[in-house]
Amino acid sequence: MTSNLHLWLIPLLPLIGAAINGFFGRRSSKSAVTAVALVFSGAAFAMALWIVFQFSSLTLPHTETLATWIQSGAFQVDFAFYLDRLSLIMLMVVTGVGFLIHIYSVGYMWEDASFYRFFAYLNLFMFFMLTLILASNYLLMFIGWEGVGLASYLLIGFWFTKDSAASAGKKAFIVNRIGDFGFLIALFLFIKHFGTLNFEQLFQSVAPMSPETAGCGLLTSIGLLLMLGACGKSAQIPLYVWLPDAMEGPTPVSALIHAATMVTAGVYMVSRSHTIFERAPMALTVVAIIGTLTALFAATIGVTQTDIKKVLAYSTVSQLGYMFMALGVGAFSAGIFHLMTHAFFKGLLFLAAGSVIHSVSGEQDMRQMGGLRTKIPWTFWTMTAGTIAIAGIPPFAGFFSKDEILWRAYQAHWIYWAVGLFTAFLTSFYMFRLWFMTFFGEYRGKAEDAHGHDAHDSHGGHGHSGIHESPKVMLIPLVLLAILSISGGWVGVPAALGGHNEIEKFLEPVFHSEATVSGQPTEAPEPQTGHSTELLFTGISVVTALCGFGLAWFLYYKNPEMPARIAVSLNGLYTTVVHKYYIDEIYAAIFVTPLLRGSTEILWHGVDQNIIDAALDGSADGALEVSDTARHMQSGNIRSYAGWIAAGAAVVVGYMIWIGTR
Amino acid sequence: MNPAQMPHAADYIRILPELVLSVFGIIIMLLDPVVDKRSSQRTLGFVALIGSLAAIAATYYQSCSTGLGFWNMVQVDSFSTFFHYLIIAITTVVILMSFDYMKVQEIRAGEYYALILFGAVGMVLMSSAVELVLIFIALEISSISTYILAGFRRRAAISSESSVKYFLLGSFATSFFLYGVALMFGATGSTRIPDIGHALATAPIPLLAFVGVALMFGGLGFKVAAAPFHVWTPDVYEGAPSPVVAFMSTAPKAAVFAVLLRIFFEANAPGRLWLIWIAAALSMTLGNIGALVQTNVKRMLAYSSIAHAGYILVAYAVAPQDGIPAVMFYTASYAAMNVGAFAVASHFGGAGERYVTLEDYAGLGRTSPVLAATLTIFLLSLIGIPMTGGFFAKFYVFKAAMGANLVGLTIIGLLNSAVGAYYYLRIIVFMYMKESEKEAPVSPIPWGLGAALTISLAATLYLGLLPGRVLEYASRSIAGLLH
Amino acid sequence: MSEPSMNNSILTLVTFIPLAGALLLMCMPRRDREIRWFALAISLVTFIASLHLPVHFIASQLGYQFEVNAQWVASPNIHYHLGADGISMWLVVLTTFLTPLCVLISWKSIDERVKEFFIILLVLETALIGVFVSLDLFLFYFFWEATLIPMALLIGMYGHGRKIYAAVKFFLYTMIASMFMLAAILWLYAKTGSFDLPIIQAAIRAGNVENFTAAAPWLFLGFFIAFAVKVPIFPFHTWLPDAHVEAPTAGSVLLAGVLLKMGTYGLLRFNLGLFPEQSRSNAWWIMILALIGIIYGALVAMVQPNMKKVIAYSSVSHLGFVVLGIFSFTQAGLDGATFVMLAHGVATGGLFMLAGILYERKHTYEISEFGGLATPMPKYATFFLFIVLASVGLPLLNGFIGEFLVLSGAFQSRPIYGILGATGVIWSAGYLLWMYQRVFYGKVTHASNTALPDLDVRERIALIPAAALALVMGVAPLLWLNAIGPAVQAALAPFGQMASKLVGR
Amino acid sequence: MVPLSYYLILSGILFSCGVAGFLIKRNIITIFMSIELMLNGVNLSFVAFAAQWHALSGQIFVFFVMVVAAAEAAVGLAIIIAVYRTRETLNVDQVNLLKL
Amino acid sequence: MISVHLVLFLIFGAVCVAGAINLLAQSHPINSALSLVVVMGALAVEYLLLGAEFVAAVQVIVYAGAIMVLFVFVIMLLNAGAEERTKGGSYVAMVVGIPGLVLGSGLLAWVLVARSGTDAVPAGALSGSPKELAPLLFHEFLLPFEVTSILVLIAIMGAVVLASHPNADQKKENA
Repeated sequence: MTSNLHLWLIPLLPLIGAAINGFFGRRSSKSAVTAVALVFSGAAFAMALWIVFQFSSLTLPHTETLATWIQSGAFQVDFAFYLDRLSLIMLMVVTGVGFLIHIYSVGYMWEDASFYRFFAYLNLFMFFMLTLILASNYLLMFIGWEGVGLASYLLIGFWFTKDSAASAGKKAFIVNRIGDFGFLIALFLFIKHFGTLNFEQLFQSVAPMSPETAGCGLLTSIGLLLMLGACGKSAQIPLYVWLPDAMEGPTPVSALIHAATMVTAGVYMVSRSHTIFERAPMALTVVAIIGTLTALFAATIGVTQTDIKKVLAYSTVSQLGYMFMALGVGAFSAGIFHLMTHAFFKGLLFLAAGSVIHSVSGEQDMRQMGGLRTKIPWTFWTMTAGTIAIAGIPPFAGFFSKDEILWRAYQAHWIYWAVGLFTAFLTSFYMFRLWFMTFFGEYRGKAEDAHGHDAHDSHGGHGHSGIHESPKVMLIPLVLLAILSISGGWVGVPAALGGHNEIEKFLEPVFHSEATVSGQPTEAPEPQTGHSTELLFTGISVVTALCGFGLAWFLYYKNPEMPARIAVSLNGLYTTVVHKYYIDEIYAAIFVTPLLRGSTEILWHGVDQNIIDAALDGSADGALEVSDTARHMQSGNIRSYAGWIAAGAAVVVGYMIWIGTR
Repeated sequence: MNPAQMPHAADYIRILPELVLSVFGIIIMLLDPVVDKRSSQRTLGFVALIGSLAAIAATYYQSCSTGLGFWNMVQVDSFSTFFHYLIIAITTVVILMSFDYMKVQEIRAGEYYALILFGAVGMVLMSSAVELVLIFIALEISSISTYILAGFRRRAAISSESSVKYFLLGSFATSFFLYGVALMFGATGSTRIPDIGHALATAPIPLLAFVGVALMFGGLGFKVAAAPFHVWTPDVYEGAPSPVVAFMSTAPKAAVFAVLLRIFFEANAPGRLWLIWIAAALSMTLGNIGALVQTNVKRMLAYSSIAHAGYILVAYAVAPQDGIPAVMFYTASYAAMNVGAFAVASHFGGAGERYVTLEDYAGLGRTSPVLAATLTIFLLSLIGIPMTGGFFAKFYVFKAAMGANLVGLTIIGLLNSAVGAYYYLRIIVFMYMKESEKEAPVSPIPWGLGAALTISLAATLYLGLLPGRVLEYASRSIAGLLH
Repeated sequence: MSEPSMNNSILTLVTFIPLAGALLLMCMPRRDREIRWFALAISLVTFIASLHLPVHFIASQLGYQFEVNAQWVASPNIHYHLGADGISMWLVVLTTFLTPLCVLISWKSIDERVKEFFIILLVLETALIGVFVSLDLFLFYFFWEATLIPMALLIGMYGHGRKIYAAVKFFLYTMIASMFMLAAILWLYAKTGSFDLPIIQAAIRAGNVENFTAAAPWLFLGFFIAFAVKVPIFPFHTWLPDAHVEAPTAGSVLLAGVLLKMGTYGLLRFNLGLFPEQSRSNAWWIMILALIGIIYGALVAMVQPNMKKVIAYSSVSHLGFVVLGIFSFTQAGLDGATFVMLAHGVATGGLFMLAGILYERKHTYEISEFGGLATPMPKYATFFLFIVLASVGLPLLNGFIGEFLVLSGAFQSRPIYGILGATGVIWSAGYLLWMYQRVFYGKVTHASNTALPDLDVRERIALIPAAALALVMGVAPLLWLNAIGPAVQAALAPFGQMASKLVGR
Repeated sequence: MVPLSYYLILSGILFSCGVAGFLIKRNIITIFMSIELMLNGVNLSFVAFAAQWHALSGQIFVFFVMVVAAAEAAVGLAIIIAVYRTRETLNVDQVNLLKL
Repeated sequence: MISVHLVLFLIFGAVCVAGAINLLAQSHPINSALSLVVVMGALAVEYLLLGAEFVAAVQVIVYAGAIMVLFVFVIMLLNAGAEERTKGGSYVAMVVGIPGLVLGSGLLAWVLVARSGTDAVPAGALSGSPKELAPLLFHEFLLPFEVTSILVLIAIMGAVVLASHPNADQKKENA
C-alpha cells in the first residue's frame, strides 16, 4: 500500500526551525533557540524513525508529488519526493547523526555570541540535505546540492570576522560551484536526450540501453560530468582542496557537514545514478581511479598534519576516496555501507576532537597536547572507540565496511586492493598517531593560556580554569555515537564471517539492476574465490591495521623524538607533504592569479578602457576637432562669405548646366 | 479708365492681411511722435499686437474666399493661408516678447514695431504671391526691414556689424536671385509661376531655365541659410537683438520655404533631386558640426538653424504630396520651438544681452526653474524628442524621404539629428547639472514674455501630441500647388 | 467599472497614471514631505492598477490581451495601439513594482530639487511602461526615445562624480543607436503603409513587402544595433558602468531593473517577431557575443574596486544570459530569457538599493572603504547576502530558474553554447561572493565604520518586497511561467521546425 | 541687327564684374556699388529678354528693380553710416568682430 | 555689312565694360562711383538702342541721378579715403570666390552665347514709350507698384533710425 508519508514534512520541519531562529532568534533566549532547533531537527528524526517502523507496510520505492515547480513547454519539474531503501538509509544517517550533533552543539556553542545564527544555519543545512536525499528528480536534488553548499558556506564562515574563515567559506562555495557546473551540464544532457529529470522516468529510459564499452558516449559523458559534480561536493581530486580549509568552521559543523553528511552527498548521488554508471564502464573506471588516488593521496598528507582537525579532515577525504573506489568497482552497497559507518565514527571523532579542543581552550595543535587521557576520560574512551573503528579493527564498524570494499576492489582489479590496503595502513597509523599524541605522554601545552587562538571557539567564560571535561550535553552524543561506531558495522557482517550481510540484502532492490548488466561484477561472489580467500584478505587487512597501530606506538609513544629525526632525514619529501604537495599554491599560480591579473589588465583596462571607451571618446573628440576646424569657415570676413556664396552659386550653376545638357 | 480695369473688393480681400498689417504699421509711425515717450514702448507695442491679431482675423476672413487676385498676382488658397497664419502668429509672439525687451535694452519702440509689421507684410505677400517680380519685391521688403532690425541695438558694435553683413551679403544674394528671375523670364517668357510651370512641363526645357533655377536657388538658399549659402547666419544671429533673431530665423524662412515650394513644385523646376540632396546633406552636416563647439547660445542656435534648414530641405527631394506637408509642418514646429528658445534667450540675456554664453546658463535650473524647464522643452523639441513638435517634424520629413527611397539621405539626416542632440543637451546640462560660480541675475518673467512662452510652448506640445489636424490642413493645401 | 471596459482601458490607465501624477506634482508647492508621500501614493496606485493585468490575464489565450487600438494620426497612419502578452505584462508589473521602491529608497538621499526628481521619476515610469505595451512601431519608438531624457536627467542632476560625462554618454550612445532603428521603422512604413506590429508581421509573412528580402538584413541590423546598445551586448556595453556608477540609487534601480530590459524585450518582440529568417541566420554570432558578454562581464566584474561597478558588470553578464536564451529559439530558452529579465530586475534592483543605502551612510562605493560591515549592520548584511544569493542563482531563489532554463535552451540549440554559458555559474559566485566577503567579512577595517547604523524601518520596507519576491519567484515560478509560456510559443511560431524541437519528446 | 546674345553677354559681364568687385574691393561703399553694378547687369538682360519675347513687362521689371535699388541704397548707406559711427572705418576686412 | 546699330552697341558696350573694370581698378571710392555713373549712362544708351525709351530715361534720372548722388554724398560725408590694402582673413574670397566666379561666368557665357535660344533683334525692337507702359504698370502690375510704396516707406524709416545718433534714444528716454 502507498499510504501518504508526508515526506515533504521531513525537510520542511528543519526549515521552519531555521526560519523561526533566523527571524526571532536574535531577540529570544538561548534556551528558546535551543528548544526550537532541537525540536524541529528532532521531529525530522522522529518522522524518519516513524517511517522505519512502518517499513514493513511500505511499498518502496515510494513517490510523493507535491506540486509542479517549473514548466516550460514539454519540460516539467515537480516538487516530488522519492523514498527507497537507499534514501531511507541516508535519511536515518542524516537525521540521526544530525540530531545528535545538534545536541552536542548546544553545549559547544553555548558561549558564542550569535548562538541563534548557528542553529538557524544548522537547521537550514538539515533542510537542504534532506531535500537532496529525498528528491525525486535531479533538479530537486540540485536544490539540495546547492543548498548544502550554501549552508556549508555560511557555517564555515560562521566566524566571519576571521578572514581565514571567510575565505575558506568562499573557497568551499566556489570550488563546489565548479563541480555543480559539471552537474548542470549533465542535467542539460538529460533534458536534451531524455526530456526529463525525473529519476524513475530517466532510469526506465536508460535501462534498456546497452553499456558503452567503447569510447565516450552519451551515458559516459553524463557519468563523467556527474562525477565532476561529486568531486566538488565530496572533496575528491582535483576539487578536494576546500575541505581541509573548511575546518575553519566550528567543530560540530566539521562533524556534521564535512564528515558525516554533506560530503557524502556525492557518493549518494553517484549510487543514485548507478543505472547510468553501470552502462558507462569508462566513467566507472574513472570514478574508481579518482577514489583510489584520493584515498592514498589524502592519507599521505594526513600522516604529517599536526592540527588535530586537519588530520581528521584529510582522513575524511581519504575515506571518501574509499567510498568512490567502492562505487567505481560497482560495489554500490559497500560504498553506502562505508558511508554509514563512516558517518558514525568520523562524526564521533570530530565531536571528540571538538571536545578535546574545548577542554584545552581552543588549542588545535596536537604538539601542544598530550597526556589528556586522565583529564578527560569520557572523551578519551569515546575517541578510542572511533579510532579503532576507523583503523578497521574488528569488531568495530569501520572494519566491516572497509573490508567489504577491499574485497570487492580486489575482485575488480588487484591494484585497487593494494592501494586500498596501503591506505588502510596509513589510516590506522595517522589515527593512532593522533591518538597517542593527544592522550599519552605529558601535557605539552600551557594550561593557563586560556584564550585560545580565536576568541569565539574558546568559550572564554570558564576557559582559564585549566583542562576540564566537557559538559554532559556534549558527552551524551559522544557516547551514543561511540556505541554506533562499535556496533554499526554488524549489519554488514559478510557471509565469510558467518554473518549474512543484511545491508547488502537490504539495498538489493535498489541496486538489483546491476545484476542484469553484463560485464559487471555481480553480487554473488564468484565460485573461484570462495570464503577462504575472502577470509585471507580479511586477515591481511586486519594485520595491516595493527601494523599501523604498531608503528604509531613505536614512533609516538615509545620514542616520541624519533619522528622529528625522520622528518629531518627525508627533508624534501616531508616538507612537500606537510605543505600538502603545494596543491593550493599551484592552483593559485595556475588559475586564480592569472584570472585576476588577466581580467584587470587585459579585459578591464585593456579592452574596456583602452579599446572600446578610447574609441568612443576618441570619435567624440574627433567630432569636436572637426567642428573646431569647420568653424574657421566663419572667418568673420564679409568678402570671404561672399566668396563662399559665389563659389557655391557657381557650383550649383555648373551642376544644373550639367543636368540640363545631359 | 473703365471700371473693369479697377481692382475689385475681392482683390483687396486677397491681400487683406497685408493691408491690415501695413495700416497698423503706418498708424504706429504716426503715433510714434505724438505719444508720450515714457509710455511709448508699451502703447505702440499694444497697437502692434492689436494689428497682428487683427491680421490673423483678416487671414481667417480671407481664408473663406480663396482664389486669385490682382490680375493673377496673388493666389490665396489653403497653402498661402497656412503661411499667413504661421507668419502672423510668429509676428504676434515676437511682438509680445519684445515688450519687455525694448524696455530693458532702451530701444526706440516706434520704428521697431512698425518695421516688424512691415516685414510681416513682405513675408505674407511672399507666401501668396505667384509672380516672381512681386515675390522679389516682397522678399526685399522683408529683407530690408530685417536688415534694419538686425542693427537695432545701436550702441552695440556687433549689432551694426551684423546689420551690415546681413545687408551686403543679402543684397548680393538677392541680385543672384534676381538674375535667376531674369533668366527664367528669358527662358519661358513669363514670370508668373503657373505659366512657368506650364512652359517647363513641356520638354525640351531650355538650358537657361536650368541656370535660372540655379541662381534663384542661390538667392533663396541664402535666405533660408542653406549650405553653401549659410555662412552669414551665425554672425548675423549673434549680433542681432534676440527677438529680431527669433523673428528672422523663422518668419522669413517660412515665407521663403513657401516660395521654394512654389518654385520647385508649382513651377516644377528641373534638376531638383540631387541639388536638394547635396544642399540638404551639406546644411545638416555643416550646421551640426559647427554648433558642436559653440559656447555662445545665440550662435549655437544659429548653427542649429542651418541644420534645421537642411532637415527641411530633405523634404524637397521627395514627391510633392509627401514633401509639401512635411515642409509646412516642419516650418511650423520649427517656428514654435525656435521662437520659444530665443524668447528665453532674449529675457535671460539681460540689458545689453550680457548673458549669452553657456557658462551664464549654469545653474539656471535652480535660479529660475520655470524658465529653465521651458527652455528645456524647446531644446528637446529641437533635438526631436517625442511629445514635442520637433519630433514629428523630423519624423515626417524622414518618413517622406524614406518613402522616396532616399535611404542614404535619411540615414545622414538621422545621424545628424543624433549628433545634434549633443549641443542642445549641453545647454540642458549646464542649466541643471552644473553649478554656476557667478550667478547670472534672472528677473521675474514679465507677462508679455510669459504670454509668448506660453503660446510657443503650447504650440510645440500641441504639434507634438496632436499633429494630426495641422498635418491634414497641410496636406489639403497641396492641391493649390499641383495643377 | 464593468469588466470588459476595464480590460480595455487598463493599459492606458497604468501607462498614464504616473504622467498624470507628475503633472499634478508640477502644480504642487515645494514642500518636500508632501511631495514624497504624493509620489509614493501615485506609484503605489499605479502598481495596484497594474496588478489588474496578471489577475485578469487569460494564460490559455494566445495573442495580445487588454488591447486598445485607436487612430492617433490619420496620415501617417499612426495608431494608439496598446496590448500586452505574457512577456510584456510581467515587464510592466516589474516596472510598477520597482518604482515605489525607488521612491522609498530616494526618500532621504534626495534632499534637494525633490520636486523635479519625483516628476522625472514618474515621467520615466510612464515612458517605460509605454515601451512595453505599445504594439504600434511608431508608438514604441515614441516611448523608447521618451525614456532617454528623464534617465539622462536623473543621472546628470542627481548623480555624483563624472555624472555629466555619464549622462551625455548614455544619452548620445543610445540616441545614435536608436536612429538606425528609426530608419528601419520608416522603411517598413514606407513599404507597408502601417506602423502596426501585427499588420506588418502579417504583411511580411504573406511576403507582400516589396524587395523585403534584399532589405531585411539591414532592417534586422537597424533594430539590432538599437537594442544591442540598450541591452547592452558585448562591445556596446561600456556606457553601462559609467551610467550606473554615477547615477542616483533610484536611477540605477530603474536602469538595471527595467531600461536594459527594453533592449532584450525589443530583440524578442521585434527582431524575432519581424525577421525570423535573419534572426536565425545571425543567431550564431549574436549568441557568441552574448557568451562573451556573460564571461567577459563576469571577469571584469570580479576585479572592480567599486561596488556599483561590480553590479553593473554583473548586469552585463546576466543580460548576456537573456540574449543567449532569446537566440536559442527554444521554448526553454525564451521562457528562461523572459524569466531572467524579471529576476534580474528584482535582484539587481535590490542590489542597487542596498548599495545606495550604504552610499547614504558613507558617500562612497569603493569596496576598499568597507570591510567587516557584518558586525555593525547585521540586518543589512543579511539582506545583502540574500539578494546576492538570488543573483548568484541559488536554487529556490529567482536567479536560478531563468538561468537554468536559458542554459538548457542554449544547450539544446548548440551544446557548446550551453556549456560556455554555464561557466557563468562559477563566475557569478566568484565575483559576488568575493565582493561580499570584502565588504562584510573580516574585522572592521575603518574605525568610522564601526558606528554605521543598521537598516531603519523605511529601508527595510523598501527591501523586504524585493527579497520576498526573489524567494517567491524562485519557489513558485509557475505563477509567471504560465503566462510567459504561451507568449513565447507565439513568438516561436515562425520558427516552426525549431519550435517543434522543444525539450521533451 | 544685333544678336540678342550680345546684350546678354554684356549683361553677364556687368554682373560678373559686380561679383568680382564684391570679392576684391575693401571699401564697403565700393562693394555696395558693385552690387548696384550687378543689378544693372540684370536690368539689361531683363530688357533684352523683353525684346526677345516682345513683352513689355520686362521693362516694368526694370522699373521695379530700380525702385528696389533706390530703397536699398537709402537703407544701405544709412547702415554704412551706422557702422562707420561704431567702427570708425569703412574697410570690410576690419568689420569682423563676429567670427568663428 | 555691319549695321549702325551694331556699331553703336559695340561702342557703348565697350564703354560699359570699361567703366565696370575701372570701378574695380580704382582704389578711391569716388572714382569708382564716377565710373559707375559712366556705366549707367552707357547702359541707358543700350536701352535706347533696344527701344526702351522710358527705361532709359528712368535709368538716367533715378540711377545716374538720384542713387549715385546719394553715393557720392555719403562718400563725401564720411570722407572715405583710398582703401588701404589690408590683408584680411579674406583669402577665401581669392581662393574660392574668384575661381568660382570665373567658372560660373564662363559657363554662363557659354550658355548665353550657345544655348540662349535667342535671335537677332532690330534697333528699337521694343515699343517702350510711357504711353504703352502705363496701362501695364497701373493695371496688371498695380499690386507690385503699390507694394513698392511700402518698400520705400521702410527705406525712409530705416534711414531715419540708423542715421540718427545712437544716444538719441537715451535722450528720449531721459526726456
